[in-house]
Amino acid sequence: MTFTFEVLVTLKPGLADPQGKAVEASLPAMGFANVSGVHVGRHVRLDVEATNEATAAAQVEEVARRLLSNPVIEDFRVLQSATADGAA
Amino acid sequence: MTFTFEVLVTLKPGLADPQGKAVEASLPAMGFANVSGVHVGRHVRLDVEATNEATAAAQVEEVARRLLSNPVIEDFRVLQSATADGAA
Amino acid sequence: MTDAPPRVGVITFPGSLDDRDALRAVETMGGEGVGLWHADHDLRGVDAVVLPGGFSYGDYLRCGAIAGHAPILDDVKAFARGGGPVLGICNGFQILCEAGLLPGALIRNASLRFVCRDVFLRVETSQTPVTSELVPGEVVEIPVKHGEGQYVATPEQVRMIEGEGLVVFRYANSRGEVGGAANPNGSLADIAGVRNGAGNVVGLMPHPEHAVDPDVGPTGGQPLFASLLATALERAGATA
Amino acid sequence: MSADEEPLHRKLGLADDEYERIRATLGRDPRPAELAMYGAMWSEHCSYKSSKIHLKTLPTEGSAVLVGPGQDAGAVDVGEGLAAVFKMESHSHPSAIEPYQGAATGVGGIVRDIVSMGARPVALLDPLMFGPLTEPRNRWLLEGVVAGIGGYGNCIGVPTVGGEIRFADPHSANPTVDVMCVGLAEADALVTSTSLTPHAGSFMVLYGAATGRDGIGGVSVLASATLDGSSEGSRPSVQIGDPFAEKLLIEASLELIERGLLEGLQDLGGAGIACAVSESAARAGMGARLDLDAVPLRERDMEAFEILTSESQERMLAIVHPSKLEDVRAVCDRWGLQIAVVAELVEGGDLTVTHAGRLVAEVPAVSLVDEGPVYDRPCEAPRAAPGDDDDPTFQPYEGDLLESLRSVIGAPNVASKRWIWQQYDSLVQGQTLAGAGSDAAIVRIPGSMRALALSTDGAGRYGSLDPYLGAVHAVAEAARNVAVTGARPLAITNCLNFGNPERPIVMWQFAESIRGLRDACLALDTPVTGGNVSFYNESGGSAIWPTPVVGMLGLLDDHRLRVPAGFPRAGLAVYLLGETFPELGGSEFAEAVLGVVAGRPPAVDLERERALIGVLVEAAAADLLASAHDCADGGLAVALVESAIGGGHGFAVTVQTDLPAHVALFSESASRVVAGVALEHEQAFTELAGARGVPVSRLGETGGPRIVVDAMLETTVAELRAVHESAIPRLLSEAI
Ligand SMILES: Nc1ncnc2c1ncn2[C@@H]1O[C@H](COP(=O)(O)OP(=O)(O)O)[C@@H](O)[C@H]1O
Ligand SMILES: [Mg+2]
Repeated sequence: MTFTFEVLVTLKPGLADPQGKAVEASLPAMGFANVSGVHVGRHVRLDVEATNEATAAAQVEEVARRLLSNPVIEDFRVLQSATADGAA
Repeated sequence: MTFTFEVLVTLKPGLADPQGKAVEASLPAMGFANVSGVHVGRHVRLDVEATNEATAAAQVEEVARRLLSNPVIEDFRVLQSATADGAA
Repeated sequence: MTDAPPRVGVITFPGSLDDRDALRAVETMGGEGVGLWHADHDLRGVDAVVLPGGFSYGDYLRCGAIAGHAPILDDVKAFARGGGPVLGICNGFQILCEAGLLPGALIRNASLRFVCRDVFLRVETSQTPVTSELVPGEVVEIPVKHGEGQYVATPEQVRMIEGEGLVVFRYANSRGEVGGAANPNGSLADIAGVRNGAGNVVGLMPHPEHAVDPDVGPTGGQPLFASLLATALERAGATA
Repeated sequence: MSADEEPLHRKLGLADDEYERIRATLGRDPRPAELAMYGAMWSEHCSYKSSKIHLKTLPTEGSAVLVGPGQDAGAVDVGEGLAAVFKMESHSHPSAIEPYQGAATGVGGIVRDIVSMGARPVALLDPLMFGPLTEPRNRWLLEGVVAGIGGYGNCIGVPTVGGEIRFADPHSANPTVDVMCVGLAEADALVTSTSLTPHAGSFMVLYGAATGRDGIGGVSVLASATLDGSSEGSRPSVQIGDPFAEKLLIEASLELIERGLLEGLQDLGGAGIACAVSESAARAGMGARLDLDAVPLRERDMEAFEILTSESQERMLAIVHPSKLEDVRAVCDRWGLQIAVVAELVEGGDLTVTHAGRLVAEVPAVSLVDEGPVYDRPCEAPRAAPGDDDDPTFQPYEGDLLESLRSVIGAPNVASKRWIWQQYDSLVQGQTLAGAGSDAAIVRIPGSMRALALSTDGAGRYGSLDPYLGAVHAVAEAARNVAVTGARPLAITNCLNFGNPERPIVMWQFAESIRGLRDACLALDTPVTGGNVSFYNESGGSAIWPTPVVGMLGLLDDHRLRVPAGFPRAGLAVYLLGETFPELGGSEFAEAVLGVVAGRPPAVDLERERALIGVLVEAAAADLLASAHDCADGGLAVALVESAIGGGHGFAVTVQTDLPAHVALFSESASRVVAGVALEHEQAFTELAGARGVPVSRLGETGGPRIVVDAMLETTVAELRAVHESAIPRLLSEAI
C-alpha cells in the first residue's frame, strides 16, 4: 500500500530566521500591519510503499531526521497521511 | 486576539521540482527504495491579530495568494490555527 | 536635445548587487545612467528602465517576490504600459515575472547549485529593445551567475510564449545549436530570456552588463546595450 | 554550591589562576556578568594568550604598510591615494557542526572587519581543507561549506575570486575553513583607533540585526577548546547568517563613514557587545556606560551575560557625537536597519553595565582588552625528525610515466577546482580581470590602470614533515603566485591553523611555523599586516597538520601588462626558470603515486626566490612574458600541463637532466616557474634572468594539440584536461 506523508521542517526556536524576518518586514507596506511571528520553513511531501501505516510512519520519521532536517538547527514534524489526503 | 496559521506552498503538479528530485534520488542509497513522489515546498507560520478567526483567516488567504505563493507555479493551502496548535 | 545621450534608469532595491555594474555598462556604451530608488514613486523622466541583478530582500521567500511589491513597481508598470523599454536582468527578470509583467517563473537550477560561467545565447527575435540591432540566429557570449534561473511555465503559457514568439534568447553553443550542456540551469526549452506581448519589456537571466568591458570577459553584452540605448534615444526623441 | 559542582569561572573557560587575576584586578569577587565578559575576552580566540609572544616576532613594518596588526584589518598603500585593506580569519569550528551556516557566517564576519576599517569589500578568497572525499561525511562538509560561502558571498555583492582547497586525512574530523576579504578605501579616510577622536559623552550606537542567544560562549568556547568532550547540549547554538542584512550593513556603514558622521566604528564578532564596547572604550582611552536594556533583542528574557556575549551576526557598533545622532539614524532608516544608543563614552577607564535597572558589571575596560593572561607554553620537538631513510626521492619507481602523470593531474589536490569556484559569483563589481583558476586573482582598482593580485596558500603536507619549511613554502608560493602575473608582492595576512596549544608538540609546531613566516617575510619583503590564530583543531588527541595559510597581496602597476598562466598561442619558446633538485619528499607524486607522505620537504633558498620574483616582475613590466605559471604541487610536469590546459595549446619539450625522469618531472623544488616567451623576446628575457642570477633552460616550444616530453611521454591536451576537470565532480557524485 502507498501512504502519503507531509513533513514540516522548521528552524529551532530562538535561532535567527532571516527569511521570516524579511517577509514580516514587507507585510506592513502591503497593508498587513497585524501579522507577526513569521517563520519560513520547508514542506516535503512523500509517498511510502509499505505493508502498513505504522511501518511507513516509522520510515518517514527516519528520513525526516536523517535527510530532510539538520537536527543542529531544525525541528520537524510529520503530518499523517490521513491529514495529507484529506486536505486539499 | 492572536490566531496562528500555517501556510503550505507547493509546486503545481507537472512542474520541474529539482529539490524533490534530488531528495528522491538520494533515498535508495540510504536504504529507502520504497519512497517516491517527493516534492519540496515551503512552510510559513504566522500570527495574525484580529477580532475573530474568520477575519484572520481571510487575511491569511490574501497574504498567501499575494506574497507567499506565485500563482503561476504554486498552489497553497492554509492550516487552521487549531490544527497548528494541536500538532506538535 | 538630439545630442543628449539617452537616459537609462537603474533601480536599486535593498539587496541589489549589480546596480552599479549596470550603470557603468550604460555609461560605457554612451548613455547616461540614472540611479533610481525602490521606495520612490519616481522614474526621474528616464527613457528606459533597467532592473538589475542581485538578491533583492535576500530573495528569501522566492526570488523577486518581495521586490515585486516595491512602490516603484507601480511606476515601472505604468511606464511599460506606455510602451517604455524595460529590461530585467537576472533578479530583475525574476522581479518582472513576479510582478506579472512577463510570463513564466524562475526556480532553483536543476543542479541545485549556483552557477557562474560564460554562456552563448541565440537571438530569437529582433523585436525587442535589446535585440533591435541583432538578427535572429546571431549568437552572443555573456556570463550567467544565478542559483535560481531555471525558467518554467505552465503548458498553456508555453504554448502562448512559443506561439506568439515571446522567446528572446535561448542557451546554445557557440554555433547557435541549442540543447544539452549549453543550458546551464535546466530551463524549459532552453529559454534564457522572454518578452511581453507588446515587445517592450524583456527579461533575461544572463548578465549583459558584465559583458561590455573586454578586460573582464566576453563582450556579448555590447549589442544588447547598444540596442537599448538606440531604442531609448528614439523614445526620447518621440516624447521630447 | 555543592562540592562536586564546577565553579562558574571554569564553566566559562577561565583557569583558576585567571580567576584569581580577575579578583586581584577588581579587588573583590567578580559578579557573574563580569566573569562572563572576562571569560569571553580572555579566551584563546579573543586574547591570543598562547600565541601573542610568538606573533610579536613577525615583521610588521615596511614602506607600503599603512596599518599593521592590532586593528580590525591591515592596510597597505596601493598608490593614487588608495589603501588596500585585507584580513583572513577562520570559521572552522562552527563549520564542523553546521557547514553551510558555519562557512556563511565566517564570510559575514571577515567582511565586517574590512567594512569597519572604512573600506569597501572588493574580493573574497576561501582557503579550505577537508578530509578525503571518499568519506561521505567529508563530501557533506565540502558541499555544505562551498554552498555556504556562495550563499553568503554571492548575496552581498562581493566577488569570490580565489582560494585553495586541499585534502588530507587529519582534516576529516576538523575541516579548515578560512576566509580572506580585501577592501579598498581612500588612504586618508581609513577608520582606525587613532584616525578619529571620540569624545566623552559620545554615544555608542548599535545598528543592524537584533540580539538573540546566538553562539552564547560561541567563539570563546567553540574555538578555544577541542570539540571532543562537548555534548550536544553544551554546544553553543549555531548562528544563522543573514546576507541580506549584511549587504544593508555594508552600504549603510560606508555611507556613514563617507559622510563623516562617525567618531569610531567596530564590527561585532567574537564576544559580541562585551568585546566591541570594551575595545572601543579602551582604544579611546576612556570608559563607557552600557545599558543592556537599550539593546534590541530578538528573544525575550535574555540575561545580562547572554546579551553581553551573544554573537548574533550582522551588527556594528558606531561611536557617534550626539550632534550627529539624527543623521546617523536617517541613514540607517533608509537602509532599513534598526539602531539603538546602547552606551556612552565616559571619562575614566571604567566600563559599567546595567541591566533591568541594576548594575551588573563595573570593570576597567583595559583589563578586558589588554590585560589578559599571556602564556609562554612549553614547546617540544618530536623525537625523530624526518630523514633521508624514508624519503620517496630515493624509492625505486618503475611505473609508467604517463599513468603517473594522469594520477597526479587527477589527484584531488591538483585537479581542477572548477566545481567549487563555479558556484561563486566572481564577476560582481565588474573588476575581476582574472578569477579563480589563475595563480593569483587579479582585481582591477576601479578607474585605475592598477590592479591587486591576490593568492592564498598553505602547505600543510610540508608542514607535517617540517613546520618551519611548511611556513616558508606557504609564503614563497604565495609570493610566486602573485609574481607570475607580473605583480609585485607587497604584504601578507595569515590564518594559523593548529591543534591544541596546551600540547608541547603543537606549540613547537606553532613556534617553528612562526619562525618560518618571519624568515620568509623578511627575505621577500612582505610584512605581516594581520591575521588570525585558530587553535584546538583536533579531536581524540589527533591534530590537523600545522597549517599556516598565507594571504598575499600584490600590486600590478598596469593591468594591461598582466601575464596569464596558460600558453596563449603556438610558437612560443617554453622556459623553465630556476633549478630542479631531487626533491620528492612530501610531494604530490609521493602521495598520489607512491602512497606516502614522508621525507624532507623541498628546501627553499629565499635569496633565489627573491631573485626569481624580481625577474618575473621586471620581465612582465617589459612585456617579455607571454605566459608564466609557477611549479608547485606536482612539479614541472603539472606546471607544463596546466599551462597547456589553461591556454589550449600543447607543447613539445625536452627535459635535459641527470635526474631520473620521474624525479625531474615531479620534484617539487621551490623557486621555479614555467614561462612562455615569444621568439623575438628570448634574448632579452634570458639576459634579464642571467643578470639577476636566475638559471633558465629552454625546454622546447608550444603548439598543436599534443603534449610531448622527450620520447618518454606523449598524449593530448584534451585527454589531460578531461582528467583534470572530471576528478572532483567524479569524487563528489560517486555513491552517496
Ligand atoms: N576553494 C576555492 N575557492 C575558490 N577558488 C579556488 C578554491 N580552490 C582552488 N581555487 C582556485 O583554483 C586555482 C588553483 O588552485 P591552486 O592549485 O591552489 O593554485 P596554486 O597552486 O597556483 O596556488 C586557483 O586559481 C584558485 O584560486
Ligand atoms: Mg600557482
